[in-house]
Amino acid sequence: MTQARSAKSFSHGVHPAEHKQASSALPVERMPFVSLYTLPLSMHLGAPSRPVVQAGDQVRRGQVLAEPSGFVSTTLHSPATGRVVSMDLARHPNGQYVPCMMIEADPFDTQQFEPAEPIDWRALPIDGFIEHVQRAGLVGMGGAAFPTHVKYKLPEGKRCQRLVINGCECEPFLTCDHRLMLERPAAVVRGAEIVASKLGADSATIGVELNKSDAIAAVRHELPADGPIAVQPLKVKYPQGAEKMLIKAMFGVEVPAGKLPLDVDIVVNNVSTMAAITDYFERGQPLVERIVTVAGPGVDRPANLVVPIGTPVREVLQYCKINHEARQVVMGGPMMGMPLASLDVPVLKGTSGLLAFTEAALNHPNEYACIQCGRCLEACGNLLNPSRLARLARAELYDELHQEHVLDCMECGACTFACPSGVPVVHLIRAAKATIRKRGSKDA
Amino acid sequence: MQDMLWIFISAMLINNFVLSYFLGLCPFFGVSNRLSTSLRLGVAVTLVMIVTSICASLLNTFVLPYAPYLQLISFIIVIASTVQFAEMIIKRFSPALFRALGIFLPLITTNCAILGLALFQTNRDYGFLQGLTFAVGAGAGFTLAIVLMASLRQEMRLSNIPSIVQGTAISMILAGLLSLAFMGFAGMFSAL
Amino acid sequence: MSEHVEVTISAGGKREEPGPMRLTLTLAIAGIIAGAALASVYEITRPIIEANNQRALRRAVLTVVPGSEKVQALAYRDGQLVAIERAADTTDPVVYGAFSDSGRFVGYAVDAEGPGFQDTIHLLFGYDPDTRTITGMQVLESRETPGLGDRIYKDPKFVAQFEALAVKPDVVLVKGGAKAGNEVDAITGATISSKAVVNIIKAGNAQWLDRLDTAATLQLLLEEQHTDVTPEADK
Amino acid sequence: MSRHESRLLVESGPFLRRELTTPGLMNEVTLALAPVILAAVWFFGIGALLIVIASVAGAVGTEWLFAPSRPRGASLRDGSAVLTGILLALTLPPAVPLWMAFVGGAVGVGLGKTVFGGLGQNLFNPALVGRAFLQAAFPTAMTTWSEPTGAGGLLSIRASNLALPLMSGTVDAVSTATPLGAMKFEHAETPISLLLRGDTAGSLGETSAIIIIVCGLVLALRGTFDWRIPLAMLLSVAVLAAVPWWIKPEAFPSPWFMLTSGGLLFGAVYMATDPVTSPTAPLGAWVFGLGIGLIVVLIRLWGGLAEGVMYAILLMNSAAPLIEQATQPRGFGRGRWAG
Amino acid sequence: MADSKSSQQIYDEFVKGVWKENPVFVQVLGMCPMLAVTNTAINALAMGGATLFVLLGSSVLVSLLRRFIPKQVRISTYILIIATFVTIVDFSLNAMAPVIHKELGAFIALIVVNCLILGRQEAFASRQPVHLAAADALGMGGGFTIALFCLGATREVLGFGELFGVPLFGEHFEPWVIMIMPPGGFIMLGLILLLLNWAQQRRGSRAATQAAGEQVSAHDALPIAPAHDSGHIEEVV
Repeated sequence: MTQARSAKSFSHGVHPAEHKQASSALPVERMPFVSLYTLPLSMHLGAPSRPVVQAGDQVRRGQVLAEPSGFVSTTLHSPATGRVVSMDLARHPNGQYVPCMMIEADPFDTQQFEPAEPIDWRALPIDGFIEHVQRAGLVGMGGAAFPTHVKYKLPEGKRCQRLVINGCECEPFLTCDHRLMLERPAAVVRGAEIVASKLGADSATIGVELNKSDAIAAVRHELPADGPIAVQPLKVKYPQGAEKMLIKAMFGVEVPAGKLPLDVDIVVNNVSTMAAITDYFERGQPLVERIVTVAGPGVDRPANLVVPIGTPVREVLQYCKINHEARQVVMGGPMMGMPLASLDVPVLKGTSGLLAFTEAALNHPNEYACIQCGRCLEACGNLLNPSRLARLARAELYDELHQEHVLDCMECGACTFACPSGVPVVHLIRAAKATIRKRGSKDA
Repeated sequence: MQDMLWIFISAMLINNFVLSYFLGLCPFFGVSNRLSTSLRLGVAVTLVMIVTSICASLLNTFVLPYAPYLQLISFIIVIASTVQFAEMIIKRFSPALFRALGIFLPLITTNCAILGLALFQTNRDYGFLQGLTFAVGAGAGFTLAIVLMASLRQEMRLSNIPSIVQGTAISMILAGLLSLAFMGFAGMFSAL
Repeated sequence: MSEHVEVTISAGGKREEPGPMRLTLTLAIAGIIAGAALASVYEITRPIIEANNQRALRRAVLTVVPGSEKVQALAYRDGQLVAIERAADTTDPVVYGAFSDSGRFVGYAVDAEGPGFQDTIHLLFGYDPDTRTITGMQVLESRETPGLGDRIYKDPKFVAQFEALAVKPDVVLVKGGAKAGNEVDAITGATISSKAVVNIIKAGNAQWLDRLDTAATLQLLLEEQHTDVTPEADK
Repeated sequence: MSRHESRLLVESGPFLRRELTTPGLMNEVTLALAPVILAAVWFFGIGALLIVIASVAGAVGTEWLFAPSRPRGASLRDGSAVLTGILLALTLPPAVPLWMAFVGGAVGVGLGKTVFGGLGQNLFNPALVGRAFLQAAFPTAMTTWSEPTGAGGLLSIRASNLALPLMSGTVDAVSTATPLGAMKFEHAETPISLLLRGDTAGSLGETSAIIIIVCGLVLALRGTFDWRIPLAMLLSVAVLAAVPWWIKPEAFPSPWFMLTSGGLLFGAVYMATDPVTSPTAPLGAWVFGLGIGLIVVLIRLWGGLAEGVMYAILLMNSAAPLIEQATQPRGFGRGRWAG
Repeated sequence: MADSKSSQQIYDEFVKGVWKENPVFVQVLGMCPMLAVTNTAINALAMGGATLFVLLGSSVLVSLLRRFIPKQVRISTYILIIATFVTIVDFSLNAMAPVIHKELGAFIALIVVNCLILGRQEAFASRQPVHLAAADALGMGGGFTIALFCLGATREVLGFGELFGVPLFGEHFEPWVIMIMPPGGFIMLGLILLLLNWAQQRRGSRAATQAAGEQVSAHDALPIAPAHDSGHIEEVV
């Protein structure tokens, strides 16, 4: 009760049904290794990685397969011990065919990871630390998959005052971060300690929504006494997991439009990323696997699975017993996730969930005319007027869309969720943004 | 005073020049595509109306009693030169305003609201102050109507107007609805 | 200026660039011709228009002052009513005197206007200083709502109320049936228009009654002076 | 497994939607009108129901004939035409000829909505467009009010209701003053208790203040409409009416009377809250409601009409795009006001 | 030959104004008088006639004087000419038909600023010989009058239940008062324009289907045609 009162939040937003109870109580289990892994060279934002092995090479689990091809790029490691079968175009979850590396797992290998000596991160200079993070192949694991080390490169004159650890997991259905905080709270806290200390942050705050009170308790238990790390309970609201909303919720500070959290001296990381940092610096384990929540009415056995990166979605779903009612598979959360056109696509570093929906659960609303009821306005955390933007988008008035800050939209989908008329608001906005960007680049 | 208040309210709302007297329809339909330009036009029309009203008062007192047949011609000449003069003055003292108003000023010459103002003022035997009040009210009413119209039309770009209604037809109907709404002002301050 | 014109012409040697002199001349000629045309049309039409106006006025006065046959415009000047030929000729307030065929004074007709429901209502009402009553009312100009407000002149029952309406105490508008001699019953659904008519008459009374009552002593003088303005054609 | 593939549905997210739908909202309002219709029948007899039916028929028929939706009549599913018809009927006097109610419904939907492209595209409240059209077209019929018949006359139908199409109603309709008319022209203030109960002459829907208040509260609590608009409207009327009343109580009606008489409550709850024709942003809703209240007070106290709610709402409808533009949300990270 | 050609030209100019380029329905000019004085058919006709007279008079005069009016002052001269004719109409109407003159009020004087009239001088009369200018003025003025009459008659029939003051529907008809009031003017003109749009689109789509249909039938007829032709040739031979 007291927690609820002290809990903070941002303004506007929506409250979708949580649907988390199906998997939130299920301990994380390890998915068995499969025979073939597909690893796109670009599963992060930025330049694709450059391969350093060739078809036919034997690789070990955790071995570097591809090096970063620039600063905004990262390393790719083999998720399993085996052989590089080929390098070819294969289907990415976004529907495009992209260069991928196929790894055939060695069926006779134990696939055990040999822990290495811990790295003395305290002795590292900041540049060395950043290089290590890049070598670990870390990306933001909340979904956007932005290379983590880039966030740590503070521009001249900037400093990171506060480190924010994002444990909101505001998307319905997803429970991977919840389970992680519950089962490995120490790893999260130690990761936060490492990053906060290397960035010279005054404080590190872990923001967790109140629907995960057990996780809050578990993490609190691990906090070192009078350290700079704290846990901040937050009200349950979508899209609180969005960086800027989280900062607003926790500190009441608005990151100026078009700017980054760093402009208000804040760095935001996901809890999973923190655990991965710990794994790397303490055991030498790069990012080769992650926890994925498999849920939805289309699977009979929901689970929180540790899945090697590159595992085909089909294998994961089969493991969780996808049923015949399933009509739609979404990678990520139900609000911002990506619908899959094929199951022959791999789990990526940013894949937090695989959700299978049945016909019955799919809420296909009839589309009616927008009646400008303003419900999307009250949903929009970015304080835009989505109904107006959508209507402007339909009328193809791009200059005005630009003036009304359509590019500020983070496409969280709260507007579409809230719309009683079933208008695909965020879809229209997304298309308009793409057109404006295209026109902008043409002009330039 | 009561009289003045009614003249003002009547010219602006009850008998709005555009919505009730059908004066100044050309700019009302022609220049109400954008909000900013319509506001500027409204201000320009109001200014010209004020000057015209003053000139008409002077003409009515000193010239027309002797040559009533020159009424129309003298009003037209006054309006044309007022517009020309206003153009020169604005250009001289506020180039920014001139750039903003520039293209609209010549248009005002053929705006029947201005000539209508002078004629009505004459027909009703308004004195100098009454005429001035009338002009300010009429100008404010014109501005109000054209600004509302522009904002409504701007909003209409977001609607799927059926093709057979598009163009002048929908503008007419819109003006009709606006005129209907303005009927609510009838009798305001008239029978206190 | 004229030198400049010559230079232009000799230099160019062509008709295409007329100088300001020619422009002014053209406009001046056009203006003179237009003025002349207008003046002559005005002179031709003026008597007819004036006759029309007089006839309309006379008709209205005769309606609001029963029993009258002739009309005389009177200007109020220095506390006296002075006979004038046309109302437009003076800046003094004007009232109309109505006389019987034999030249006997019958009453006054007062021109008054004021705000109505929609626009200005312009009306004429008759006043008999002897009985101190209003003898009739006619709306000359109004834009009242058809079907409702226009009943101030279309509803004979309403108009009839002004045929013998006491002015002391002041005229009042009532609803649900007039009882006293100074009461006017409002038209159902057109209360504002009815009220406007009463207000206009009250304002006219306030402006004229005292003047007319004191000027009534001049009646004899008037009768002598009085000239009939009825156009010949109408007799 | 391949069975999944062939049937995989790829559509744009989000994949969760709120339960609320637009027809649901329309139906909620329609349902909330049922008590008002019942009250109208109670006070004015079964003729009231006929008026509602005629008006709905006009509205629905026009929507079916002229709405640009394909297939024909598809737009009827959103429930807005029925709502428009009912709303219009409830603003009509009890003695109005049925054919006029039909014409009003048709004009409201035709000129008020379909010419602009149908639901969501209109700029003026369709029901009020129909009402204002009737008021301007048939001023006499629209200002002929009759006393409530009470429970005894439940089966009564007024003769003028049954006038032949395009013909005027019989003259037997005895007109009586509405509370606002009595206030304006005779300065007689109807007791509040009567206004609350609804035993007064007036439009079908504007009789019982209590019923409308209760229905409005239910709708507001359910979040069916933006509660700010009616609240702002009522607040501004109360405050603006209180000032002259406080200064000169013998010349001006009390704020209580202003709030409970005429169509103010009905307009505040059912008309001004039409989302299409009101601003979307919360600040805009406040401005919109305050503006309506201001015009209502102006017209009622100093205008030529006894009641001004309809015109006030229509006028603010016309100003809604301006308000909307001025009260756009500021944008996250864009300072106090939109930059 | 030349004569018939020029009479054809005159006819074309006339028809153009009356129908094809009707100043009101097609060009949307002269809205102010169009709406202000069309509450009855007779007012509409009077206004149309007055406008027609002014247009005809100024067009003929401008066309006659077109060689003598310098370009720089032509607009002022036109306005002067128009204003003169308008004043003449104003006075004459006042003398001859005071009732109608009172109904039309200031709108007679406002013919001066009817953009239709100045527009015709600038666009046509100042460049064409007198007979064409006159035909154009008659056409445009006629078209304007017709449009005014349509609107005026519709509004009078609906708003009063009368046409030219003659009751049409018996005494129990309930007039639609709105039609003779300002909102009715706007709405009625809007509806007429809507109807014209509809008719035009209708015709357009019918023409399109017809064209398509003709193509199809031409295709169908193709195999038959040669046989037919050959038979014909034989006969000739």
